[in-house]
Amino acid sequence: AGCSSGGSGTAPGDPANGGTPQQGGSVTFAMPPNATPNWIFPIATPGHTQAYNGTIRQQVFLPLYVYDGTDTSKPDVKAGAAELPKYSEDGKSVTITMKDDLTWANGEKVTARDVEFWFNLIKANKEKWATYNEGQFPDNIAKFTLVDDKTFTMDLTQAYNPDWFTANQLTRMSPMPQKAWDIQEAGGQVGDYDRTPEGAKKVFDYLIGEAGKLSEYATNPLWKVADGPFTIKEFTTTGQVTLAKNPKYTGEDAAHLDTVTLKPFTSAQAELNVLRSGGVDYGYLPALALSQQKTIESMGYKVEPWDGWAITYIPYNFNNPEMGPVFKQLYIRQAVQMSVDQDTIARVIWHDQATPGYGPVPQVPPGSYLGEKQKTNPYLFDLDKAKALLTSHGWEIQNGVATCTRPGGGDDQCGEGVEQGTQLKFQLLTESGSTETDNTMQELQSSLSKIGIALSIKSEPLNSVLDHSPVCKPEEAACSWQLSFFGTQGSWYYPAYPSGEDIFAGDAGTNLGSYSDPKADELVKASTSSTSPTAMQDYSSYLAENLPVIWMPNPAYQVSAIKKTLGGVVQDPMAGMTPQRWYLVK
Amino acid sequence: MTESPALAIKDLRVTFGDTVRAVDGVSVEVRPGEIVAVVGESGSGKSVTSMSTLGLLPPTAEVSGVIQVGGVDVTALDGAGLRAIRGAEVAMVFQEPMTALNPAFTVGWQVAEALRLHFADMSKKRAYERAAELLEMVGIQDAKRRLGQFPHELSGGLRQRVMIAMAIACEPKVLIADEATTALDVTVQAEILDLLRDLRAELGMAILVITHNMGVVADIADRVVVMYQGKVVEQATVEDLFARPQAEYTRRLLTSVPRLERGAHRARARTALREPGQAAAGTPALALSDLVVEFRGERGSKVRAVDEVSLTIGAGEVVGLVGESGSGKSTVGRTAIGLIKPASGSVRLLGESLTGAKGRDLRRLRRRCSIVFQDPASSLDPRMTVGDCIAEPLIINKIGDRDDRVAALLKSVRLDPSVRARYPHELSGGQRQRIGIARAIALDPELVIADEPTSALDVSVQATVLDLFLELQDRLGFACLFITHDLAVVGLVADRVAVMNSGRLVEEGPREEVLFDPREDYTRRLVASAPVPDPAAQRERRAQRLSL
Amino acid sequence: MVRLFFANRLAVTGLVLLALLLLFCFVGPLVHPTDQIHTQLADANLAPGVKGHPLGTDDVGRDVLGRLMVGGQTSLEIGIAAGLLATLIGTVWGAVAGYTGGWLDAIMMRVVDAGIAIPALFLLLVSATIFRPTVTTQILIIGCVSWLVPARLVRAEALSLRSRDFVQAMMAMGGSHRRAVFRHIIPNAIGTVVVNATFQVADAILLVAYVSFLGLGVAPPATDWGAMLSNGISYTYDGYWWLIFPAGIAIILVVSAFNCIGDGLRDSFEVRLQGR
Amino acid sequence: MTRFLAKRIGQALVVVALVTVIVFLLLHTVPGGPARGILGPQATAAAIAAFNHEHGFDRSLPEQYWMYVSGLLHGDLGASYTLNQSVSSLIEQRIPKTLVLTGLSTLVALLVAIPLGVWQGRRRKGLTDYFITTLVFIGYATPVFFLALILVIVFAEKIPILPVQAPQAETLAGLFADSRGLVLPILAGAIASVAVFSRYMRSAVLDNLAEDYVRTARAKGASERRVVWLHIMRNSLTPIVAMLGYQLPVLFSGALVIESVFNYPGMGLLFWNAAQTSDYPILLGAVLVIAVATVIGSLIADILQAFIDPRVRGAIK
Ligand SMILES: Nc1ncnc2c1ncn2[C@@H]1O[C@H](COP(=O)(O)OP(=O)(O)OP(=O)(O)O)[C@@H](O)[C@H]1O
Ligand SMILES: Nc1ncnc2c1ncn2[C@@H]1O[C@H](COP(=O)(O)OP(=O)(O)OP(=O)(O)O)[C@@H](O)[C@H]1O
Ligand SMILES: [Mg+2]
Ligand SMILES: [Mg+2]
Repeated sequence: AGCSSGGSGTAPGDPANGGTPQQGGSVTFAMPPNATPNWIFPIATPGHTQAYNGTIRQQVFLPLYVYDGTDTSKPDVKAGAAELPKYSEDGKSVTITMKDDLTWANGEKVTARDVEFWFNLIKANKEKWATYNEGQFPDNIAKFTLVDDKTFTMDLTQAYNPDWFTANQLTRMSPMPQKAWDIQEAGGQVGDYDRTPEGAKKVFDYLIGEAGKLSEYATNPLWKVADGPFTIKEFTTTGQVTLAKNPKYTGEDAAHLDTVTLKPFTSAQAELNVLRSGGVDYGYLPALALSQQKTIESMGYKVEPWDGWAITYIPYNFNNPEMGPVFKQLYIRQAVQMSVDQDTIARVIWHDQATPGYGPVPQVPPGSYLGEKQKTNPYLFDLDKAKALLTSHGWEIQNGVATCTRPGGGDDQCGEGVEQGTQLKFQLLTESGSTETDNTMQELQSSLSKIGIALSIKSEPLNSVLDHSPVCKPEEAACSWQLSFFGTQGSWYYPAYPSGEDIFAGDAGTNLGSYSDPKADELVKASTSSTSPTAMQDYSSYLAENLPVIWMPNPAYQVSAIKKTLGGVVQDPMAGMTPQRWYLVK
Repeated sequence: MTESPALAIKDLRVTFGDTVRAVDGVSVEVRPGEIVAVVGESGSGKSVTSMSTLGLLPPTAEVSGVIQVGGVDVTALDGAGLRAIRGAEVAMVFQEPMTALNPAFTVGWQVAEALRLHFADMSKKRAYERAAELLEMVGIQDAKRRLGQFPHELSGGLRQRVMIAMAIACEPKVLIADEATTALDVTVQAEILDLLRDLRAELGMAILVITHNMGVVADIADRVVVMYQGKVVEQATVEDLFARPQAEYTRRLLTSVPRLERGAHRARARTALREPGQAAAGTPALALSDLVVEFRGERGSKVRAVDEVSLTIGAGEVVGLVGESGSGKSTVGRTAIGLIKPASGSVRLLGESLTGAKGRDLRRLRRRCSIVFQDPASSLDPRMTVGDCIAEPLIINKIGDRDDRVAALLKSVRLDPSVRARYPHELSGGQRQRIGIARAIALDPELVIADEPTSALDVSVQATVLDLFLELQDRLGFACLFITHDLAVVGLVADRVAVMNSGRLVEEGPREEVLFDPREDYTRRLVASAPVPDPAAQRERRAQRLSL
Repeated sequence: MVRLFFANRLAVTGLVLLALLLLFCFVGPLVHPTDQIHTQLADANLAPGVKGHPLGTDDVGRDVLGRLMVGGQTSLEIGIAAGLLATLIGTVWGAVAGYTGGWLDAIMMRVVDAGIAIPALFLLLVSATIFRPTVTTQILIIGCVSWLVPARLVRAEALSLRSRDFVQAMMAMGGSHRRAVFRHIIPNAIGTVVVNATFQVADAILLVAYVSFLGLGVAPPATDWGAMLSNGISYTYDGYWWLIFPAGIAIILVVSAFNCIGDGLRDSFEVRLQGR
Repeated sequence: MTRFLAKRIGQALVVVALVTVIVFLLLHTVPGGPARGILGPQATAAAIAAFNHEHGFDRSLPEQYWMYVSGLLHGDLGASYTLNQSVSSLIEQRIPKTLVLTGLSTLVALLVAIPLGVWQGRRRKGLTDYFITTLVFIGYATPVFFLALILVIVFAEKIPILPVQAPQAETLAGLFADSRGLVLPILAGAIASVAVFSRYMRSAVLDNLAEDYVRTARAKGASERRVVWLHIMRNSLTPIVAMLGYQLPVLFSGALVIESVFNYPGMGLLFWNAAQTSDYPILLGAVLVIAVATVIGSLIADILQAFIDPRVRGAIK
């Protein structure tokens, strides 16, 4: 399996590359279908959070911190705008110093005031911010204080785990050129308007208005005030973006290449056709074209999987009036999990481009967050054992379907809330449009049928699946869904710190199946707020055993095909890119 | 007569499948400058013979024998050779003009095409000018406007003349005119015959005329060929034939010829019922008052086809409608039964107003009437067998016992019941026409609108059909609007006669009065133009008419 | 006409072909029983002949021959029923509109316009979220989105047919409009109708594939030829021809069978062209 | 004619209005609304509520429709939820591309199919007729995406004579400058249409061969060629014209596959992606465009039909 080598980067001068790095040159990068970039402003509003928006933006306007998923334990300082943060002992305040050498394109230094500008706009307009989560940033900042030109301090409302706070909150911050952008209307004067909430609203509205003019991204003078290694040279309405080396960049991470073109494709097939004709330098193979690896390689490409910092799973709807009580039985979930032949699915159906996942923390690259239990699959594929679990709890297989014959809460009974005669017939909503997913679901259906669980599958476009499997109360009509899969591209991509407060906490917004377990809640909380280094591992192990969802193999982010002449590429599992470090070799 | 024949057919045999021997050993010769008439029973193979001269028979036909045009054997020719002959050497006027014109092109275009096909260097403009001249030659007034019209906008007679114009366009050596004047009123017919004579005189054209009208034969033919059941039973000069018919069939034919003379009217058992005075007493079968019918012409202009026509047909009365070709007779007929909406005026059918009738009422009313269309080919659904076509009114009215009834109807129009399984395109023109008649009388209607019902029938069959018609009329007492060009037939069947000219009803009155004592000029001309089936007498009449 | 139809060698070939296909799909599984319920990942993508699979196995290890039979049942049922349904509705609708003319024609044709204007794709997507896919709902949905074309076609023919004398003649005999439409207009437009019907069946079978791709298809493990084909096509570069050709050929065979039958039908109506 | 046009334009407006109402209603029968699709699985309930409020989804249906229509009347098609552009500018960019692609492929299809159909009609029941029929059906039964793939493999990889992508230029001039790139997409689009058109043509030619006027034309000495290509052809175009009128809207949504395989973002793809991402303003805008195209197409078809068949002319005057 090529999955264990996630982020197999090659450092400059890597002898394995053969040849010497060059300055200059241009590279074409293929974006996946429907990834059309449409935003460069450092504050994204809803609908503008496509992955490539972030990638492009952080080349132009440096965020405070950037993580490189190959090491999720600390930020990649070189790529950000600030030095490492300093947390107070009690974990209730953080002090940050901006890098000394960075300047905006208009010659102004990048200062703490620029961060304050960003912060003020967010604070006054948090409802319009796509990544706003109630209780989190900026709600958890009690006070923002400028210490000096380059330094500021933030007081937090409670103690937080520093790793979590840096990775999941501070990464959202991004200095913005206050001296150029603090304007209330077109042609207006620059001022300190952001310091009053009304002023901040006006400034925000003006800037967002400008950000809505996609066709002007390459020409609007506002966006020329960049501090990153690249500037926007071309930004077409169909989504083709060309980044050009920023000659005024003053940091230590200057770009090697002259231009990088991010090219949109209408379909994976179209991309593959172009790739096969050598039309892109950095592209990808659709999973089903993996057998072409040899051909592609012979054409001067390296084929490398790009693992995702994600997990893939099928939530149980614990609030479903019919099957909820069944799902609540751990032994049932265990039986189901033991029927998922993850290894074979990953190998045969995903052609080795997926990694079996056993718990809530991404399995690769293996880091310090993986719990011991999750590392070693606690529920090995074993249909006999799975079936035995059912029969030993009072289920009898009638006409191929397990039927509860011994209701009750005892050890050998079906369990609390499961009525006599209940049949194990599950309905699964799944995402359409992918052969791999279709086949995975059929495999699941097939193996579940062998232990007496009848699974009926309905596939719908991704959006419908999401619409049809909301968080719900048992009495609501919308709660009729039982199982739901939306993970063809991975179900959940984590920030650098893979804590589960958004998906597995009892009150979490995206806890679709309303999983609720007091111990799990406690562990989730600890992972974000305690400073204990084992908090994540404990959480990981517990959920791997408690099965809030069906764990499924996690597909790679993509399988890349990279020209052999292109060096310096790091395939960041968090789907970020650092094109400033790419270079061509002779 | 030593000149080599322009057209020579020797021992022609044509069969369709194993059963139909359409032509059985026919030999005919036409010399340059000679006009030969072919007469004969309907279905005797006249049209098939003529079509075989140009190789136009459907592939189902098996042809043997020799056909020579100007000494060249046509049957041996390939496509290109045939094409060179078609139109230029031998031209043909087809029997049924309605379907013979391409519906998608203007008549001007179609005539011009005939010219340009053989005169490669003729300019388009010149071709259209010539086309207009040709249309005028065949007696079409307003030829320039007609050039721009489509076939469906023309009356039957106009279409037929367009066909003639097309045929003579290239001044062919041989002209075959298959029932070329059936849809023409007698005045126009006389003009056309004059035209043919001129063509013969000027160009030495050899002309083969196929017709049922013995008057026409007497008028124009030098020689006559009589066909019967696929064979030639007699050939003679026109004088000989009329004076001394040899074959049994010829004799029968000549005795059946209707003549336009006083007292020719068939006596009917219940004539008393229909004395003019009494007819008015009952509800009239058809009452048209101030009928106006307009068609849309070019650029929204309106053409009045029927102009304030008022006409009443009493119950059981037969009214003959005669008049110029294109004068609106067919339009009156169609309007009477509600197929065309009048622009103004009213139609009362069997005592009920047609103008207001809708849906079920209209259908009920229509079931008591029936219509025979002028063009039998287009009024039969090409995808239904003859049997089904005739059975259709029976089915509509849910009358059982159809098989027997269909057989009886076929027999009454002198058709073999075996034709019921054939499709309309497998019949001769006259046979198709008889299907139309059989269909119209299937329901014992109270009113029959008959638009040229016997134009394609040879006189012997025509006599049978007219007998049948009158017999039925006696028995059932239906009223009838009888549209025809054949004044002799009108004289035979009509109680009253109405005459139309350019959309107007110019004269109307009892038969004897209109036919033998006409008030109007037009009527007088009409009567004078009617050819009589006697060569000597006809020559005299012609001289008289020309001096008129 | 029936006689004519059977005298037509092409038509009989079509009928025989269709009968064979039906036999293959509905009786075949009795002769060649396979497990189409369970996946067999260990045996995925076996080449034909290996391990007793005459046509190999698909990407989750099911016997392709058996799958062809099962898939054919769905395809044939939906294709034929939906194709005929669409042809039926469309023909009658178009004939009535064209024959009647006037405001009724205007209204009926504007309904068709509106129907065509709403992309079928969109309707399918919406219905995907409303209905659970069964063979019956599929037939109805596909039938309901595809009758618009024949309606337009037949209407165009009817428009010129209605002015023909034989229709007029029948009207003059007091025949009902119904008779005019069904006995004269439609039989005389039969060429167009039949050609369209063959396309409708093909379309329906292909549409089912499309529909499965959208997620409206019959739920797995059921399948159909179109879905098999579109799935197999992803393996073009791998050379797994047995995932592409059997389904592809099967589709072409049904389409051709219908075409032959259609041509035969057409010929038996087109009595005038015999011998040509 | 003017009256006819006026009447038809009135009807067309009704159709367009009807279509927007239907689509509007259909969109609102989809439970949940677009918010989840737009904001993604990670969106919070509050964000969804805010989205729904901002775009009026918390209002009554008639109110929403009215908002949409009044926008329309001011020429405002709204702004895409996901593409950060106005719907009208998106449509403006995409329509020419799609028109070029579909227009040309229809043209090519017609140019091939009409002669083919006529030719087959004449040589009915010959070996070649059967052979071509089979080919045509294989062409038709092959899904477009497979066909496109084969074309790419053959003409861009095995015999690399044509580019694998359609022209990527944003302007029409740019598209035509790279006209070689248009070949494969047009071919892929044309093949299925060739099948359809040629079958109808063949059938109609058969119908007309049996008519009497054919005999007349032959009797005039017209060559077989002329009889077929002029006389019969004109009368056989009815179904093709009827198809064409309907083709216009279908082309818009039908070009989807070709657009996606040849990396040629046009209307089809715009619509398809919008349907997938629940981008309602684009959906509605695209449907509007398609509806307009439909009524125009159907109008043109009717006029064309009257042009080729004088017997129907009465119906449109
Ligand atoms: N559909 C039509 N559109 C335009 N003009 C028409 C139409 N039908 C008939 N006419 C015209 O109306 C006039 C009368 O036609 P009609 O068929 O009634 O003549 P008719 O008296 O029956 O002649 P014929 O004896 O030659 O059959 C003709 O000038 C004809 O050109
Ligand atoms: N295509 C055909 N298939 C079968 N039989 C045919 C076909 N065409 C003509 N016939 C038959 O051939 C015979 C001769 O037909 P033809 O048309 O020559 O008659 P005709 O002498 O012109 O009669 P009419 O005076 O009625 O026009 C008829 O019995 C007719 O039924
Ligand atoms: Mg004849
Ligand atoms: Mg007339």
